[in-house]
Amino acid sequence: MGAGYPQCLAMVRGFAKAVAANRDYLTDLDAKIGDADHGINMDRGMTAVLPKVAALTDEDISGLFRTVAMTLISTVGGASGPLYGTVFLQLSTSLKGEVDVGPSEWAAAVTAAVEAVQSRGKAQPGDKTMVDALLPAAAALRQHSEQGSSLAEALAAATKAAHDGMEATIPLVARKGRASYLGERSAGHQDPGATSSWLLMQAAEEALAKGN
Amino acid sequence: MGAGYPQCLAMVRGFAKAVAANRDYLTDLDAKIGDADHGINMDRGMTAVLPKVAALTDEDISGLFRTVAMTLISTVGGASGPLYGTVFLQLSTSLKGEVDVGPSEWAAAVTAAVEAVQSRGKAQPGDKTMVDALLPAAAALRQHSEQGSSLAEALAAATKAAHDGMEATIPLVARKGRASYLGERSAGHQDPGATSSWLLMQAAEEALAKGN
Amino acid sequence: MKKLINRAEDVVREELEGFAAAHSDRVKVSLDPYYVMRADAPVHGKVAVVSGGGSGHEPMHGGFVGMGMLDAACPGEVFTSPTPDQILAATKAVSGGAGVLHIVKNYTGDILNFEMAADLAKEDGIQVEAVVTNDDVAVQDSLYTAGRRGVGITVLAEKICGAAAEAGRPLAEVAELCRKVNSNGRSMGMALTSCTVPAAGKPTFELAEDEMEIGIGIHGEPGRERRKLATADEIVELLATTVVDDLPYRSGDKVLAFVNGMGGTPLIELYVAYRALDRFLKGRGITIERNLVGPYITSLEMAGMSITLLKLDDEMVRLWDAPVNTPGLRWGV
Amino acid sequence: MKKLINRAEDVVREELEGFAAAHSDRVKVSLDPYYVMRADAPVHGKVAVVSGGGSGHEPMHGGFVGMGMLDAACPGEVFTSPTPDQILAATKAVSGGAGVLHIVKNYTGDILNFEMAADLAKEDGIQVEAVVTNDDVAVQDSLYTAGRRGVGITVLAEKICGAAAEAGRPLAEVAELCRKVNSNGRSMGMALTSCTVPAAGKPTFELAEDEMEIGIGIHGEPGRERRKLATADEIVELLATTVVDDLPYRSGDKVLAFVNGMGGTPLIELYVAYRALDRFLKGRGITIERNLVGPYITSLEMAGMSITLLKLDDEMVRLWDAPVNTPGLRWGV
Ligand SMILES: Nc1ncnc2c1ncn2[C@@H]1O[C@H](COP(=O)(O)OP(=O)(O)O)[C@@H](O)[C@H]1O
Ligand SMILES: Nc1ncnc2c1ncn2[C@@H]1O[C@H](COP(=O)(O)OP(=O)(O)O)[C@@H](O)[C@H]1O
Ligand SMILES: [Mg+2]
Ligand SMILES: [Mg+2]
Ligand SMILES: [Mg+2]
Ligand SMILES: [Mg+2]
Repeated sequence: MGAGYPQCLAMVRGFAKAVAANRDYLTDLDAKIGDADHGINMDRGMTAVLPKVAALTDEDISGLFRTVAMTLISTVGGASGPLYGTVFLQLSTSLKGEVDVGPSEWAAAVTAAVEAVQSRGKAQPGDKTMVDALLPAAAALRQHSEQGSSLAEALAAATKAAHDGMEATIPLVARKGRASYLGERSAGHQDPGATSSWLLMQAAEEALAKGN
Repeated sequence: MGAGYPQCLAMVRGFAKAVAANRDYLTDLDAKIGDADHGINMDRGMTAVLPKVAALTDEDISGLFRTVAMTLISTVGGASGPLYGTVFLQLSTSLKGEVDVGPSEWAAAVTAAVEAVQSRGKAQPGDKTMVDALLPAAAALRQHSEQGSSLAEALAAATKAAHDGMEATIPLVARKGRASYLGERSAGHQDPGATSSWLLMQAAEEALAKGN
Repeated sequence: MKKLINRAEDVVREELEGFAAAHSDRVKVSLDPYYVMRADAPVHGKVAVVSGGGSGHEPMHGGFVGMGMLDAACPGEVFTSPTPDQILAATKAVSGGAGVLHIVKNYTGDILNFEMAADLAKEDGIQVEAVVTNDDVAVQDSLYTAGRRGVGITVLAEKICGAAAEAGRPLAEVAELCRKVNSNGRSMGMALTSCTVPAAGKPTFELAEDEMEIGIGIHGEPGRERRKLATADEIVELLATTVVDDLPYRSGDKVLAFVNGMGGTPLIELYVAYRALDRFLKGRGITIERNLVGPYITSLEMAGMSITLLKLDDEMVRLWDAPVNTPGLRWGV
Repeated sequence: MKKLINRAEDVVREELEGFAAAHSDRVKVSLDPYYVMRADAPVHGKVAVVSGGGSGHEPMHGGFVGMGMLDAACPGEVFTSPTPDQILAATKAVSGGAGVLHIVKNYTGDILNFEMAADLAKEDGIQVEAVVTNDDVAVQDSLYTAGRRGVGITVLAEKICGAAAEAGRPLAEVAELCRKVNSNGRSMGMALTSCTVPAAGKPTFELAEDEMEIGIGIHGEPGRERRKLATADEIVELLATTVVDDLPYRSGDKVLAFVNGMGGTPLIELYVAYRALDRFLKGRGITIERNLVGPYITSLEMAGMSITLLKLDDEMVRLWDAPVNTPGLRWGV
């Protein structure tokens, strides 16, 4: 048994909570190599998401993620608004009609989401962006789904992979986004977007695993 | 025997030196109750005076003080420019044709100078201005000249009176000049213009007394 | 001290040289002595309007020289009134035979230096009238003090009187108009941070992170009182109440509302303040007919703002709207 | 944090409300979603010019809305690009049937949001062309990065393209002109102090009393390098050399020289810098045909400046001189 609508809703709420709790942390990371707003941006967006998803009546996973996407796109701005909007829009598309999200559906959806982010933002792995957390997470999900792991195992591996990917951004020189303007000076700092992407994977783990 | 041209020139130079040495002190006093420029203003003026008086060829005391006056008027600006200009212009007028300045000449000249300052600036004693240093100095000079004191004695008394007058400005509430805008908040601070006037009296004592 | 300058003693001269280089289409700059004048001065048969004061308040006054506003401006050293020879030279240079109006802010130094210059100009046969602006309600006005300071109203008086002079009005009328503008204007300012006089090298005063100075002057002179930091709405209410109650401005009055930045405050904050002022005045039944928002009479890099209100009549509105072409204010041409 | 604001989260809305109250003669402001447009928009048959970006750079962009410049501007949150729905709503509101030009500064967020909006507008049958400005030579341009940032040239492009649109030129020409302006423009900036994003509540970076940041962005992004404080002449020489050598600008070239204040730097310092730039360019045989000195693309209360040069041809000069009537730039009308 995979995750249903309540678990997906809990994941969205959990991500909002994690972003709020880490608002200053994400902003401080962005101050180092960006413009000191990533936590503020994400928190504004996820705070706007909460009443929107609370108002949803039909328990449709795809519709839920579409609402998150549209709300992020119209409230976040910056680079992360369209990019996280793209993540959730792709989750919505991939999970159309889905009521029970198992390891393989989630692996496929996250894989498609990170591909959509790459096609929009043109970031390659190693460019020091959210892609560096999302790509390894998607790979871990695919691997565990192929191995036949449980959803809980797959989600835990994805969080760990996102975390490692996030930490691996520290030595990188940014080649996309605002941090790329810094050139060599961007090395030595953790990417804020990769950090929020890790929080997203963690929220997925905590909420979706409960569906098992 | 009173003071001659060399002593008057030395007094001007001594005043320039004292102002330069006390530039920051006078400016700090002005920062407290004014606009933080009195030392800068006076130093700019007296620095401009030095080459002007060095270039004078005929040893005329009145001409010397007139040159000081015109230079201060055209370089100092602010309240102190016209007021110190007035002081030296009146010294020049009072000492017209004078070659040997004794106690009575100096007493009369300083008295006329402070009267001219009052007529230009409308300050009464106790208004917390340079008048509070100059008026007692003039009174001391007159008293000693009437008593028949030596020039040295008269000048020393004038410096002392100016110093007491200067210190007496501390508790006063300013009623003229920029400090008056402060109202009660001007009390507790020494007036910068009274302080530079004390320096002037001190420069006179040190230089003119040598003429005896 | 962090400033984009070279040597402190060269700031005024270098600023004037930069200003001259940037605006030679509209102004001429004399460096000895310092003054700025209209490129087409003297305008024969026109009253010339001359102002001046310490530097550090840019764009005032040099930035207001040009068609429809000032004929000349005399910049002193930073925060130090100009000297009589500057004012005399400027007065002579722009005198077009119809007399010269001196607009003088009420500071002892400005008054004394302009007085001396006017005396000398009169000796040279130039008719001079001086009008003193004194709109700052932060300062108690009293017979026994130097009175109120001249601040924001000076900008408005220069615009309105400049337009009147441009329209060919005689000296007595332009001077009378200047007195009318001044007596219908009131201002009050505040500071979040101090300014630093370049030659002094350190801040004129110290304010804690949670303090502000209410009733600040434009030279970093201490204000009426030091207070705990408040919101923009509270600050505007405090300043505007004092200003409105002083004249007083009454329900039904039409005003020009001028929200001025002190030099270090960005426009975004001035509009937040303007919003508060707009609401405040609506609440009092006072109509904003015209407005001006921006840094026009500054205090070096001080952060803070001031509010000036001018009660308008139709003539003032017409003259305010008249064309003006200066580096600091321009419209209609 | 010392600012004239109420709550940090209300700054943009309140600024827009103040702006609307102050300039209702020339602009209309939508608060949901946020955008500023010309009071007379849509102008039928005219190409509409739309820009936008994070707030905190005032007067850019909202202050440049009006006859002869922008038809609409979309302000995001402070330093955060606007969202597609704002841009779409503004684009629709000002579309006069002749197409819409989006002028977009080169930041990932701006590009992505404007792209999404353009896609949606095209679905609605509106012809949209987007031109990206990227004039900041502080940043290495490379195929493998986000490229150079868009800064000061954006202001000049908005003026020149706004004039071309006003003159009735078709979308393709106005867009081509915008690309030409951008490719003939180069900029570089520096900061003496940091700015503080209201919602962050503390300075974005820390600079010691004797340090400056060279190559700063307009969002407080760290620059190319941190250096010991230098004189205005040295700073201008450093910035101008990098700018001039990049295009390069050559002896005989005619330029528009734009000395921009970052928000906390007073005009007196900008003129000291302009003087240095004027001398520097003379030394290189480059003629300043037009200039702009003041805070036009700011970074909240940051102290600092930037230099932008635009190599001019006769067409650009004519369009620069054409009448413009916006709260932030006005002449000829
Ligand atoms: N082209 C891109 N592709 C993927 N992620 C990107 C790209 N550009 C930026 N990002 C991500 O966005 C994050 C910054 O988001 P945020 O600070 O909210 O936006 P902005 O940079 O507009 O201020 C970066 O840390 C990075 O992870
Ligand atoms: N009306 C006046 N009469 C006499 N002295 C005055 C008067 N006004 C000001 N002063 C003196 O001038 C001093 C200030 O000089 P200064 O700082 O150089 O000029 P400003 O006040 O224009 O900045 C005061 O400390 C005071 O002693
Ligand atoms: Mg950011
Ligand atoms: Mg002083
Ligand atoms: Mg002074
Ligand atoms: Mg941002």
